[in-house]
Amino acid sequence: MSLAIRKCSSDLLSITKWVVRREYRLLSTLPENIEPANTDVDEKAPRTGRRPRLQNPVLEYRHIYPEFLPDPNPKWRNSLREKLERADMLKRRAKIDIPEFYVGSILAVTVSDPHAQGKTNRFVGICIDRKGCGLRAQFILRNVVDHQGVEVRYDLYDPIIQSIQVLRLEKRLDDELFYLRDALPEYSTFPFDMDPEVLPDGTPVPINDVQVKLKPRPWLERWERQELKGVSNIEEHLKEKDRKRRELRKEPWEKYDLMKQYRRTIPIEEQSEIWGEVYNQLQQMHVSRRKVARKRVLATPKPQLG
Amino acid sequence: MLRRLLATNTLRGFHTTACMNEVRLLTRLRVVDNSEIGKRAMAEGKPPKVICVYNKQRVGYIGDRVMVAIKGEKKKGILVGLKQKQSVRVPKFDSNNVVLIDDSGTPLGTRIHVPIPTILRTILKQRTHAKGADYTKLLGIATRFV
Amino acid sequence: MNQAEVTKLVSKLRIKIPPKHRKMSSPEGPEGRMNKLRKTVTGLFKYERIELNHNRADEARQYAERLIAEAINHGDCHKPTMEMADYWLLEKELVHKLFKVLVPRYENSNTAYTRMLRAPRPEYSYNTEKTVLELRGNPYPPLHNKQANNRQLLQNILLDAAKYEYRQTKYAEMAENIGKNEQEKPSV
Amino acid sequence: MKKPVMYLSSSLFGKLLPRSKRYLSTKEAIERRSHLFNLEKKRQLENVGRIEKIEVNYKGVPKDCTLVMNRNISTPYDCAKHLTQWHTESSVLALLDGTIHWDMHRPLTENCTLELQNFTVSDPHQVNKAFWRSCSLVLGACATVAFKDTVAVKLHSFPGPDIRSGSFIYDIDLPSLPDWKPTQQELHTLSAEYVMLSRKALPIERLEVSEELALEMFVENEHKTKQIPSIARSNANGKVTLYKVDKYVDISKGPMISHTAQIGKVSVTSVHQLVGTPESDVNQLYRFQGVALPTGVVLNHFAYSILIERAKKLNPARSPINPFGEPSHTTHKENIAATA
Repeated sequence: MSLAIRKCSSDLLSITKWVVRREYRLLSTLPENIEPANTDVDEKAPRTGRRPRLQNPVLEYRHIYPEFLPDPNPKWRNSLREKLERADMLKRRAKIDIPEFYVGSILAVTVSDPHAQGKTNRFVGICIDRKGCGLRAQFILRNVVDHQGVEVRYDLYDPIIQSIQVLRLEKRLDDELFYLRDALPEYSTFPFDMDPEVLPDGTPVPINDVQVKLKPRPWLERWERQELKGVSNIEEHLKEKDRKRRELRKEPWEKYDLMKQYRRTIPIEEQSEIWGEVYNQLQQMHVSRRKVARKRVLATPKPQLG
Repeated sequence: MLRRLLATNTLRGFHTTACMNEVRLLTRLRVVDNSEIGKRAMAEGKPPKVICVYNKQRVGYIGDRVMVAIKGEKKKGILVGLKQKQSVRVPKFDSNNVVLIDDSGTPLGTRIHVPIPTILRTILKQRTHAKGADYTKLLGIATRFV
Repeated sequence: MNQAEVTKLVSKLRIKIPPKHRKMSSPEGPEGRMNKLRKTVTGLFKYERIELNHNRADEARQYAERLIAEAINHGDCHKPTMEMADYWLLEKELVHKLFKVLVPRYENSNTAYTRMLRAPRPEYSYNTEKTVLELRGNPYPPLHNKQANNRQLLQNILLDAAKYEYRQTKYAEMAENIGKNEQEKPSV
Repeated sequence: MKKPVMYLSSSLFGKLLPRSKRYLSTKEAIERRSHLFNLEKKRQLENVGRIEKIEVNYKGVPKDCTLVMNRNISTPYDCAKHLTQWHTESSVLALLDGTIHWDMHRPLTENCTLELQNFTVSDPHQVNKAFWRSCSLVLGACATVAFKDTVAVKLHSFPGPDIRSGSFIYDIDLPSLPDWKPTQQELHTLSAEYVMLSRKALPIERLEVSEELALEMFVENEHKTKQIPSIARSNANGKVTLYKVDKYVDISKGPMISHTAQIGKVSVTSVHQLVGTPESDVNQLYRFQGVALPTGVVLNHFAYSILIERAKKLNPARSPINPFGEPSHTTHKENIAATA
């Protein structure tokens, strides 16, 4: 019972915090330090002598909604199933707001939980991985609660999910943050009563270039071989043997393997077809959600006044 | 050099796959309640070892009863958090947590200082029978659920 | 089910892509494979038509197509593409050929950039399939015979004559049958 | 011009022939003919005298070029040798100045433009005719070699090529076999003989000789000796054109293909009897028939079997010994009945 009361009070607190909009950024750099979201695309546009082929702006949706793209493995391709799945995903998106988020963003997920006392369960954490495609898209949240690291995996289109809220929208330097498991706990500690930070409209998603410190070995994986950008002290923990092994295991030719890249991606032509199919509905949903959000921002101060 | 390395790898003298982190015989656990024996064992750096998992698979899953060897004694405990990969919406912990109980299901400590998964409520209720041990007492000493 | 990679955008190749790469047995492993393919791609860009074993040709073809597609998409001022061309083309004057000759050649094409044809297998040779791999629009005479429908070819003349004769016999038979029927009718 | 010929032939007569009875076995006759052919060819080459140069403008793949060749010595085949192996192997006929079809092994006489034609040129009419004609020629050679020494084989003639008839033919006189009907096995043997001949990739050589020498060469073959004067008369310069494959020499107007390996899939399909009119001096001839495709032509076995079935029927070409009677199937049957 005491637990329930505490929870209620924390909810109240969070509402007041929402109003006050305190900056709550322990680890990230300041939001002014905004970098262009997609340096790769941006830099090639102005400089080229030969004009690159006109790229469809719709294609930029691939960063926001990567799960709409099918698995590139031809073994599992099935155009009909993909189409049906996309329709189902849009239906689900019409029901609840699945916001734009990236690996490194901090989310709060509320699910209806038959085991919990209040029949709902809220978990806050940093998204350390996004995987899967279609209706099977998943993401993993990680947090440290009472000095105990906890990770929860959610299906993005799980009907049990009541709401997904982005508390802080940002990217990290790496595509997966599994190294947080071996990092010092403060790097993955986030308070449950954290208040959401609102980015002004039109700003690109900031990249948080914080570099975490790893705990001494043993580690869960051989992080030194993975060319991680978001880890600062990896060299401290290595022995000469590890460095040698790392040199031997390097695969510098891998980035030139054009077909490997090709087999992992969905080509432009297929993507434009897919995005053309879902673009209108996604756009409508986005616009209507924004309107509602603005109204709420205007409406929320009232209880405090009254 | 690289060739030699590859050769050793293909011989498969050792595992190269990631481990499953299962709780089975002789796994070290972390006691997360404030029972005297548990606290001392953890403080001395001698965490308890599993000597029996009470289920058919002999691999401990969440809510399973285990017997542990702790400070030269045999104690029973309940697994309240696992490192192993969990199904969707079930939390995965960074350590294998155990809460020590006696034969009747009463916890030895009075507080659990880490969060425990909500699914334990249902599991422990199912495992509790009128005549047998009452495991739900464990839920009473929990401080936080995730 | 894995998520598709979204950092890079590639244009669709106009050739059939096998679901998996070929390992192309090499003592140096994957690096050796890439070195082999680099040599082949360089040769293809240099000579524009080469004859080689089928497996290697098919594998190298995919890389050559991708390289040309990248060059067309990004142009010669895009640094990663330049690095890619630098890696794949062992002779550096071919990099200029790629951007100055091949890109204008294929910029507006709707078909694949390369063509692969089966070459005749030399008699009493090992059972290796030989293949001719060429860049489209090369200056050499065409390999495939476009005149298979030329009615003047000897085999076509022979077959046409046989067809004609067969028809004539059939017509004669039909005429005979009609005659017979007419003969029978009055008697009936 | 004539003298050395007379000298040569007379000297040869002394060595090779009993003058009174000019009986020769088939084998001896072939040897003698080829020997005479070679001697005459050598003589003609020596007669060329001072070597003069001509310019040949080559047109075609890989690129147009000018070749400087020897008058009356160099052949289009030599020109092809200057280009690539592919040219030497696949060229069937040479086209001079865009109009004249020239044998690959016939010496060039003056400045000209040269195009090499293979079986896949856009208008292969002349090439096909040359191919069909050469097939008949090789069929004659093949029939000569296939029989045992005890069987006398006297080649008669073959008509002009008619591809639409479905088979190439050679009319042959077998005096010692009055009533021969070949079994399937014998036809197979003939085909095998043909294939062996074509696999040797022998060049088909061409030579123009005087009427007298031609008569000397075909002295034991009364059919040919009878034909030679008229052939010589019909030619403008009074010469007879001879072709040689391996050791077998034959008369034909030409042109012929370059070498026998250009004959690909081939089968000798049937042998039919032709019966002459009472007035003609030959009672009966055998008409050997076959069908062939050029090298490199891929035809599936079903289509080829249709061609074979068709080639088995008697070719409707005019019979040389019964020119007014239609050598149709019905007469043929009657003939068989009459002989039986």
